[in-house]
Amino acid sequence: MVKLRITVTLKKTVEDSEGDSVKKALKLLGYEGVKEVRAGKIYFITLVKGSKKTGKEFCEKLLANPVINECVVDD
Amino acid sequence: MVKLRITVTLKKTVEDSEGDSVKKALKLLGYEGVKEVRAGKIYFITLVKGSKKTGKEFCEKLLANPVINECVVDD
Amino acid sequence: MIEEEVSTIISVIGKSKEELANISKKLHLGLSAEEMSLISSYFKNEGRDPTDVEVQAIAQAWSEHCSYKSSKIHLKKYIFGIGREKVVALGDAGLVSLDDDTAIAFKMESHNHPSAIEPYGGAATGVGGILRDILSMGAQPIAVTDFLYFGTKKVKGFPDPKFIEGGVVAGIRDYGNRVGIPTVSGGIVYSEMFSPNVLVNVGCVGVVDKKKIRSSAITEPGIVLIVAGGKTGRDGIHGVNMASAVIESGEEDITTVQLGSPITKEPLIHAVLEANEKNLLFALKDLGGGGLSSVVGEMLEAGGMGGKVYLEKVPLKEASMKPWEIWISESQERMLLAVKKENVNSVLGIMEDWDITSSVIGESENGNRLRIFYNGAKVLDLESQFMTSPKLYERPSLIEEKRIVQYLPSFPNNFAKLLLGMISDRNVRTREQVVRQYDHTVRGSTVIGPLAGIVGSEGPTDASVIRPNWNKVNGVAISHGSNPFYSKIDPYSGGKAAVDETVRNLISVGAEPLGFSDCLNSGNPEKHKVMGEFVEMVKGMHDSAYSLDIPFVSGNVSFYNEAGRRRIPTFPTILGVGKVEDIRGAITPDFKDPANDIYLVGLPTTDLAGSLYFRRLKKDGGRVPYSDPRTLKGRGWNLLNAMRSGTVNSAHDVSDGGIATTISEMTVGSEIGAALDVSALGLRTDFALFSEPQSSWIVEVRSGREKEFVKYMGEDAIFLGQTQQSALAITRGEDKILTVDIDQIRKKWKRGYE
Amino acid sequence: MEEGIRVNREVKVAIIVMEGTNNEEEAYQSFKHSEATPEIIHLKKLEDRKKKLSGYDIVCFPGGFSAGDYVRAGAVMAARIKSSLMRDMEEFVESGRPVIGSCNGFQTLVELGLVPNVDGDGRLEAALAPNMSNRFEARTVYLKINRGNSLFLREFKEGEVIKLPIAHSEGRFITRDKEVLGKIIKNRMNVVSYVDGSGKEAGYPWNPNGSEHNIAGIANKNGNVLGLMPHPERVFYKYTESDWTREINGTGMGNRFFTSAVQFVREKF
Ligand SMILES: Nc1ncnc2c1ncn2[C@@H]1O[C@H](COP(=O)(O)OP(=O)(O)O)[C@@H](O)[C@H]1O
Ligand SMILES: [Mg+2]
Repeated sequence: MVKLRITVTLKKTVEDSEGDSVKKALKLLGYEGVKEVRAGKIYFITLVKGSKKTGKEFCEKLLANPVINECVVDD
Repeated sequence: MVKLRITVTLKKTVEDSEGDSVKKALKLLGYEGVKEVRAGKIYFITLVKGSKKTGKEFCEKLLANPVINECVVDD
Repeated sequence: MIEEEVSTIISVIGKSKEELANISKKLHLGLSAEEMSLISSYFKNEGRDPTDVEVQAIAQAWSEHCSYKSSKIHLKKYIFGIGREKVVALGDAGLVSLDDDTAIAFKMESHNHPSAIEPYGGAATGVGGILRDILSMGAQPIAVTDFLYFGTKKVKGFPDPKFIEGGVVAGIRDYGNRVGIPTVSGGIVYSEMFSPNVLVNVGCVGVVDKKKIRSSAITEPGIVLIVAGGKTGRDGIHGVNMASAVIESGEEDITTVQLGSPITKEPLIHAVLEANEKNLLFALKDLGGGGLSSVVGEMLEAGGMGGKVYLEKVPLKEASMKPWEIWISESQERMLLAVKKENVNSVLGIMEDWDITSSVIGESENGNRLRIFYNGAKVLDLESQFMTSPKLYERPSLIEEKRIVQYLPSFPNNFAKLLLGMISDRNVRTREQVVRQYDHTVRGSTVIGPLAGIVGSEGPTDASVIRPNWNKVNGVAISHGSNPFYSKIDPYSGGKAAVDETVRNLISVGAEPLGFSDCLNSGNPEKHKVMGEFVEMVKGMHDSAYSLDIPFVSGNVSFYNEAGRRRIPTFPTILGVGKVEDIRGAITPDFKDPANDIYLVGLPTTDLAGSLYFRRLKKDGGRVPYSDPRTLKGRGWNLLNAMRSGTVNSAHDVSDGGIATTISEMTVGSEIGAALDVSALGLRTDFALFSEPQSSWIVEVRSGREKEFVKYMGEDAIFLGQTQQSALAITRGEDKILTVDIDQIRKKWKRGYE
Repeated sequence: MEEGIRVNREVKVAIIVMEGTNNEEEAYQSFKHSEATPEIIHLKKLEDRKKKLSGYDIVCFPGGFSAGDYVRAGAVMAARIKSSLMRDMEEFVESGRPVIGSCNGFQTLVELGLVPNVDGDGRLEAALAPNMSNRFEARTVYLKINRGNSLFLREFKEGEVIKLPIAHSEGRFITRDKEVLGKIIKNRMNVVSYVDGSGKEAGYPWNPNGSEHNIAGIANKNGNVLGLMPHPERVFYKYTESDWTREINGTGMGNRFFTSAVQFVREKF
């Protein structure tokens, strides 16, 4: 059994409205010291067999768009 | 500067429709060995100052609904 | 004079053509050597070389996307002059009249190139941009529309078509749903012709009190310029230049990718409309292609004014931006408001109330020069007229004479199977997997949406109807027409067919057509054949619209859809709006009751080129169906009168798959079938059932009103049979042609969904 | 279809919005056409104390995508209210005056702990999770009315089956535990439930999101707060119901929710 954690975020160069909106909300809740929020998606995937490479394939084929996303696979 | 990583997922007891649909999509792409996919959100938060405790407060006040979510803070 | 610290001087005076071309390339200006020479001689006259801000500004204004330099001559000749007396106003969107007080503002636009690179953001910002065009007229958006063309096979170096489709639909969904404007109409065409050149044509319709229509012209000095909405960033720089060239591969320059921010736009719509309602806006325009540069220039030029702008006052996302970047950035969700001095504080106050960033950035002046400053230094000083009037091209065109080869298919032996195949065809079957992801009831004014019929088993509609004012009974009908299959064979007839379909769809719901907007999709206009197709297309559109006396009030041209060495056919998507006098009389296609008479309004044809029937046989031959606008006008308006007098229960226009699929679709949203005899249609049975005659409808007549109906329609109505319970049965005199259960039809139509 | 004449006492409605709230127009019109006096109020004005809830008779949280629904539907709106005006909100609810939230407004009420609130301690007892279909669902649904003591449902017959539009991607009603669900049912707080055309409980797409016990809408114990995923404000008139061309007579289904509440205020306050 292989467990992968795949994190998909927006590239630094792409504006993150979700992150910005969380930042704004936290500020309004009184947290003045929030400098930056970047939001992303995370997938915990259990495979009968496979490797980090399989995870990379998932990024390419389904989970991320290379034009805007970064996709990190951890095992 | 403090950097927090906050991961919000559905509790194990709550059916994860997004995870299920990713699993289904991966199967359609020919990956038979996918046993389980759980999907979640991840926030990378930079604070001028604060700690893991501040992150926990973010979970409680905004990022998670305890009825369905789990919220993990890493620094 | 110009100081060097904040902007770079670009040396163009005395340079050779070759050197000028290189400068254009290096700075991503997208200008030809010839255009660069014009710039060079302009500055020779000024006695100095330009700054980077100046050349970038000119390049924006002169891009194909902003200037229509390859198409304008033809648009002027064929499109702009029609039905002028029916146009209420022209601008970022065009306006026609709904009633004494209200005008309808509408426009279609393509977002093809951005969507090919990043489908989600490309489609989302397409919706954002078209909403701003409607807002620019002071109008309240009431509907968003999307016509999409997806490829069916993977092309090396480009993303999978499934991935593109998912991204485009999600982008439209997430943007449209979040701004709270219903996405109610559109279309989807699947064809190899769109691999890998996906097309995303989006439209928006709005309404405005005629007394509150705003123009974008600044006609007085001392008018203050306010930028409101999103902040300005590096995103979207050189977007227009990109849309004016052929894409080489799937991955492109990152700075042009944007995702859009609907929750910035949503309050901006409210705030701008509130300011307009209170008569606080002198003029306004949206920031789209070319950014501040295009908009400030065009607003001043339109009113014969000059002006000055202070770039350091523009709210930025990134402090390190260079002046030229600020000036041409295409960051989303921004509007430029031109406001009289005494109203500035009120306008800023309204923005503040809605939690929107806004800032005064400059003002208009007498004269014809535009001057831009950055922290005290002058970085641009130009005649706005020079910027906004690029060289127009009458590019050479070649019209190919095609030989018509006839093709006669062998007579089908199983009509039921044939019909069910057509109903489940990708280009016919339900679009629920898409339209149910779009909120089509938000605003509580959707009288007819994309689906209608019994709850839980709805069928397709032809046009949507929105009731813009809860205190009135009239409605705005919205529909589209497009047939790239016909256009590919014959661009002239394809142009006419698109107009015909748009009008048919509007009449189907009981609406009188009022106006069109168009998205003209094409390839590289520098190719003579492509330009030839373009001219043929606009001629076809002209001939139809001229006969009908219905204006094109807005639109857009998208050339260079030629990625991966494959090019799309040259064809229009047309958005039409119409008026429903009383929404309580609006009509949907689902059959209403058994034992009612069914008529064909129209005549089947022997022209089958491009039809679904031939496409499924993978055959080509003969001509594409012929649309005669005079027939359309006669029949269509007679049918409209028959509808208004209450003789019609249900109506559906004949399109892909012909009479047989049309009738089948009418059974989907009801529990009712039909028993028909097609002998009266003449022709071979397959031609009678599957040909796609233009200007035709299937109509269920209200019981007891048959005579009246026939009186309205005269010889244009051919009796086919009656509605009945549960099955669709077609005969030809004594011969049984087919019998299918309507549950089976519904199942086939729903294929791939649920 | 004419605008109604104002009768008796003015009934003031606070329609609370922030960026991304986008159903306020139809909510506004629905109240206006129910002879009330609605006002659209930006949350900022309440936070800044420029407006106070106590000046109103009805509070309405309209649908939409407040703050883009980016964290979780309704979460940002609820967090802001909790941090700045929860006391006012609670007082309003305790006073017995009507509070309605549809769609995003329902999500906000749940996140605020104002419904179901079976234990009355304001702890979160429920959530609206992503639809089981994992996609946005826009369709008309059949709903069974279990009136309970909801003041919004006074004009319906017990057990009546009605049709309303839905349009959401996070509508799966989930309770904290069996106990909460049990109390909801026992107290007859599950006042609106998804059913099929014949009035029976059924699966997808009749239950469009996979809600527990087919719950589409829920009232608080006292009956003055109603949260529901469907949109009564979008079918105030018959002519915006999706199948009206098949069934032309009658008034809009949504109408009765609003007139019930406005009448209630006129009678009781
Ligand atoms: N991409 C889309 N977005 C919104 N509405 C759509 C889309 N595609 C189809 N529709 C709507 O669904 C209905 C049925 O579509 P379709 O069968 O293509 O109609 P037609 O054959 O009349 O062109 C129409 O009301 C159309 O406007
Ligand atoms: Mg049609």
